Amino acid sequence: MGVDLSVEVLGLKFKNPLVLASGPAGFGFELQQYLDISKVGAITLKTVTLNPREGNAPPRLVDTHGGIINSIGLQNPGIEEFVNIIAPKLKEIRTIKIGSIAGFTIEEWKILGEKMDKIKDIKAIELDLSCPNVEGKKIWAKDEELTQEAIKAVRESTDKPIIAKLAPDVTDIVKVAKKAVNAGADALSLGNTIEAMRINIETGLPVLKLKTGGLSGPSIKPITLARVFRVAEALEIPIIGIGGVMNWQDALEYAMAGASLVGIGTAIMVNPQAPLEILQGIESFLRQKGVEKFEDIIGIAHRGGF
Amino acid sequence: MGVDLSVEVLGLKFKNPLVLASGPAGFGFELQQYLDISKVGAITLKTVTLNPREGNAPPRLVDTHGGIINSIGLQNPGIEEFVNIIAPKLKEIRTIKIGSIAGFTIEEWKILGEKMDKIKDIKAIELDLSCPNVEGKKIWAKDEELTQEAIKAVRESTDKPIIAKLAPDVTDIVKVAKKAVNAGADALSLGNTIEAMRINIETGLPVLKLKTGGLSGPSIKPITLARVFRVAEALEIPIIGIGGVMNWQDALEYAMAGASLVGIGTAIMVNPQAPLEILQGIESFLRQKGVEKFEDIIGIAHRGGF
Amino acid sequence: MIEAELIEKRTAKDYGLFKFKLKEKLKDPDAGQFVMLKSPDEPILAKPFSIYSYKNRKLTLFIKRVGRLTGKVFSSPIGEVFYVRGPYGIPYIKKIDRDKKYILIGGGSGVAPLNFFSELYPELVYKKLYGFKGRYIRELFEEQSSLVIEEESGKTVVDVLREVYSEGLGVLACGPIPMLKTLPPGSYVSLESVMGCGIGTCKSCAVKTKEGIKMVCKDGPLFRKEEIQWEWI
Amino acid sequence: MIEAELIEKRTAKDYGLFKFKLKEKLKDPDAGQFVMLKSPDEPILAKPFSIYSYKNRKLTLFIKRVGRLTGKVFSSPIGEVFYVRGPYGIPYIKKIDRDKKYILIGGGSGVAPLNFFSELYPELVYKKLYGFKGRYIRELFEEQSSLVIEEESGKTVVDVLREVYSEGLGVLACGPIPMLKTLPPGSYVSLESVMGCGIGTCKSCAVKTKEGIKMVCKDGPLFRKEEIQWEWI
Ligand SMILES: Cc1cc2nc3c(=O)[nH]c(=O)nc-3n(C[C@H](O)[C@H](O)[C@H](O)COP(=O)(O)OP(=O)(O)OC[C@H]3O[C@@H](n4cnc5c(N)ncnc54)[C@H](O)[C@@H]3O)c2cc1C
Ligand SMILES: Cc1cc2nc3c(=O)[nH]c(=O)nc-3n(C[C@H](O)[C@H](O)[C@H](O)COP(=O)(O)OP(=O)(O)OC[C@H]3O[C@@H](n4cnc5c(N)ncnc54)[C@H](O)[C@@H]3O)c2cc1C
Ligand SMILES: Cc1cc2nc3c(=O)[nH]c(=O)nc-3n(C[C@H](O)[C@H](O)[C@H](O)COP(=O)(O)O)c2cc1C
Ligand SMILES: Cc1cc2nc3c(=O)[nH]c(=O)nc-3n(C[C@H](O)[C@H](O)[C@H](O)COP(=O)(O)O)c2cc1C
Ligand code: FES
Ligand code: FES
Repeated sequence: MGVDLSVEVLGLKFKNPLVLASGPAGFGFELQQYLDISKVGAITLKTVTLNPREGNAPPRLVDTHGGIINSIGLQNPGIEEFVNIIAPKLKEIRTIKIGSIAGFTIEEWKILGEKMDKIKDIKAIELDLSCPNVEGKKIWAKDEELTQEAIKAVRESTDKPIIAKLAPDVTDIVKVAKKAVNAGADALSLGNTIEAMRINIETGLPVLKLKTGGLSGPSIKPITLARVFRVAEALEIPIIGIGGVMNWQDALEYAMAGASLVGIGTAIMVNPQAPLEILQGIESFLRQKGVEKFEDIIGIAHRGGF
Repeated sequence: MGVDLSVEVLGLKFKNPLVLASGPAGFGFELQQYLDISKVGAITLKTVTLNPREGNAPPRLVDTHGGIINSIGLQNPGIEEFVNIIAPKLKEIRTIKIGSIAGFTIEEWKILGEKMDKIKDIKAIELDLSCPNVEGKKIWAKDEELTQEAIKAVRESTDKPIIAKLAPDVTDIVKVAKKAVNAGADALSLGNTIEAMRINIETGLPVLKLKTGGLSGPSIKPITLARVFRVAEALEIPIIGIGGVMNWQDALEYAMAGASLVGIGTAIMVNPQAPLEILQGIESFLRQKGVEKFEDIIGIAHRGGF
Repeated sequence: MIEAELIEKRTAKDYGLFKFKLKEKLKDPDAGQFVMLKSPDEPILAKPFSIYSYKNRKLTLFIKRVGRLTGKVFSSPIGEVFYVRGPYGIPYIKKIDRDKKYILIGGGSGVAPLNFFSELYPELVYKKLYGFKGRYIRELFEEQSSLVIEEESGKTVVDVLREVYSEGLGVLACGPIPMLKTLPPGSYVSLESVMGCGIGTCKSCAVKTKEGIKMVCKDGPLFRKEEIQWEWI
Repeated sequence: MIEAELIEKRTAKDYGLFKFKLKEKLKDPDAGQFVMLKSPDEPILAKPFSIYSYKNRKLTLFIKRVGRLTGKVFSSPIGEVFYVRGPYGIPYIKKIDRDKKYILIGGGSGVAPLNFFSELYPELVYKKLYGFKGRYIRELFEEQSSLVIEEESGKTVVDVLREVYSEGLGVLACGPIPMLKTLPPGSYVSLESVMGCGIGTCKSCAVKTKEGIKMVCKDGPLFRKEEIQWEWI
């Protein structure tokens, strides 16, 4: 008996719920040598900004107990190069491609939305409203009003589905989520990394050059999972659950809490083959439970469980 | 050469910077059989509420990668029993005792403050504004205005030093911290557990009876550390850094980020002797570095390090 | 915490006997008491395990593999170092009526404390009923006659108890909640509960009794069946 | 990832040679390439280690103990299972001028890739200078003549390089940044950097070059000294 892992959401049919989260998988080209990307439901491409960005000075990464802290700082070639050089090659990446953008002003959001809108291979657009790693930059998702404005700006520039990627470390995630939905988001990504740091006790200074960075990995899973649960409880909106998914059990927890799709970032860095192991695990769990469709377990924790 | 570990703050002289955080150490009586409490700088007693509380139904605890999630729900005998039965025995606990209170209304905060004020053995009062584990209860520290009101209420009822224990999972910790200081807090505890959950994939239901609980332990350390760093950068106020301190390196990171005192909760549960190992580690680190006073490294990360 | 080196292991599927050599001795361990066992890395939390046997700094635990720590113990090679502290909890002998003889009823890993009890207090034991589902468990035990194996006889320990029980005998039980609930009035039941500290400070292991909330770690693990408000658990 | 069982270890203080038996073979490993090594539990991140030697699924790493993962390797008993993936990075041989002979200069754990290079391309090696602080390191190596030990001679590898270097020779170096900075123009330097993925996707291991940001893992680890904007590192 086959198990149907597909998920229909945003008007798209994902062959399975696994999405490579924006960042750790880059644009997919390098990763492709180590992972058959056609096996995952989708890839969210590395976030692109209006202008090219070098990213932050090193060190950009440090690990902690159960996690890693990064301060890459949105290193990317900028939207022009993306449109002209990257986009034409995207058909090589044989799964659903979600574009990711980050504006520094409302105007930038608009332009980025328009540019992405024209790329045929991009099936949905994710707004990275929550990257904590750009010095001096406001984190959009930490302000409901800004969140709303950014989404509106992109909403006006494209008919493609819009995914708002929110920050988990806000006082009231449900409130921000509602604003995002009202502003026109078709789905929410919950969440991003959480501002964190490590200090090198030998030098007495922060380990990262930027001082702080964003925590990802197993450490944040129970936190983001609770955010997904809360939002799914309060709103009818597709959710991509992202944060600390390292194995199939983690992925299932997110689905049960209400996530239609599950993103993986850090796990890809640890082991590029991780998605395949996760998919296998999900499939055999569902088979053993006699569940025929993955979609049946989405949000089951809100419906009394099995 | 001896290293001076003492810290003078809040008008009190702590023999060393280690504080047993509120909760895991109870009122200290049971713990005393397994740890010589006179060796630690202070103990913050388990939070007391106006009325006795049974706490939540079990399971109340589940572990995660790098952490634990608890939903004890402020099980405590209530302020009357605390005053009449517990307080008279507190002299057995031979270190500085910080009382911890949690009100459900402004009126309750006031009463609790007054009752604590009269207990001679209590040298400072911590306001637990941030417990995430009481069903239906607002988390005070998630609202700046409420934070301010609660602190003001207690401020009026006591001259003892007041410590406001804030939630790390707010949008802007510096903003809340400022309000707390303006309202009359003499110090800040940063922070408390972070709302989190686990789902049992076999049943499809949350593991904890309360559904969500508060995450503590190594997982949250890099997060709370960044909060301490931010607040110490912005404000001149003594900070008790709390969250995921498991070893002496963790404790030093908090001190370097700007914490005058360092709280330990989960580590006490894992190993009641942990404080002694931590103190030993701090002492030999400082000796090796040629630092004579612990106070010299407080906030050193803001002053260019060693 | 005390260093505990794994020096012997014998497993049968999801059950196993593990012998640890401790760096220091435990202080007067008695039957019904437990130790908190900690892995050198993950999970960070120490977990409670009843003493199955103890002699000369050699501690034997009888463990069922259910999750992370128990999984780690099962997969560890001889020589792996864990940490223990304890013993904690009130010895059974301090709670029970010493003028009775007892039927010891164990379900699964609940057999552990009963084994230690029967080692220390053989004169108080009327009969031992150690219940398991599968017959593979026979590999682990020398004393085969105490085993009640559902796969073989179709009977659970509770079925057998009904056959051998008579007024005047005591019942001392440790095992799953559903099993404990069916025991005759007056039975002593040893409860399991998720624990944090094991010493009564953290309030993780609450159980509701007729006299209010009690902590399994400090006030138990043994209770009289009637004390417990079962619906709360 | 490939299961890698620790089958041999030899340590001297904070340095050690560790031989792993892999479950599958590495694909054409070449000198200068590295593997990502992962502990079965903490830390969760895999970390880069140059190949010191490789033959028949036996991988030897030369490791300096500096933190969590390296600490775990040092404290692991024979038989412990780790995970590796790779090889990654561009082989030195593809970047260097093959018409020259090279002085190999290694500082500390930087010796690892140079050892593999001298095994595979002995004909390109003019001289080996492996620098260490303490003489205890002699225990680990058979070939003693390559060692430059500060404690013995008061000289660093850079001092010795100045004595033996002459125009026309190449320099291939791996070691700490301060050492690399003092090398003659035209030297090839193998950089270290904190890595996440090891394959060019995550952008953790950035280095600034004359041609913009490059990734040490994918575009390196070997660079010409002149390419690097040292002040950024
Ligand atoms: C291409 C490449 C090849 C390499 N090849 C080799 C090789 O062959 N052999 C080798 O030994 N290394 C090699 N390295 C370096 C190796 O990758 C690192 O030594 C390794 O990642 C360290 O991992 P860890 O978990 O042990 O250290 P971590 O725990 O990550 O510590 C890393 C650094 O942080 C410091 N640190 C640790 N804990 C603390 C604390 N609490 N406070 C402050 N600072 C702290 C440590 O001193 C250390 O310098 C290579 C690196 C690269 C990029
Ligand atoms: C006083 C006392 C004495 C005890 N004595 C013994 C004894 O002698 N022998 C013994 O074997 N046990 C004993 N126990 C029980 C023992 O403490 C537990 O089995 C142990 O804590 C399990 O730890 P773990 O890390 O292996 O499991 P955990 O990983 O903590 O798992 C605990 C439970 O959660 C479930 N679980 C694990 N992962 C998941 C997931 N991803 N999704 C959903 N559910 C999951 C498991 O099935 C398990 O039931 C005793 C308990 C008490 C209170
Ligand atoms: C190295 C790294 C780079 C990242 N870059 C981006 C990015 O460019 N845009 C973005 O939206 N999120 C970025 N993220 C966040 C991830 O997409 C993801 O939300 C986060 O890491 C939590 O998931 P995880 O625990 O599975 O990694 C990055 C994360 C990491 C670790
Ligand atoms: C079991 C448990 C009970 C707790 N009870 C309280 C409490 O009553 N009042 C309070 O202010 N904090 C309470 N806390 C929070 C701790 O004081 C501390 O802020 C938090 O656990 C983070 O620190 P840690 O990682 O060192 O545990 C509790 C934590 C745990 C784990
Ligand atoms: S386990 Fe902490 S009180 Fe019982
Ligand atoms: S380590 Fe990920 S890009 Fe180099």
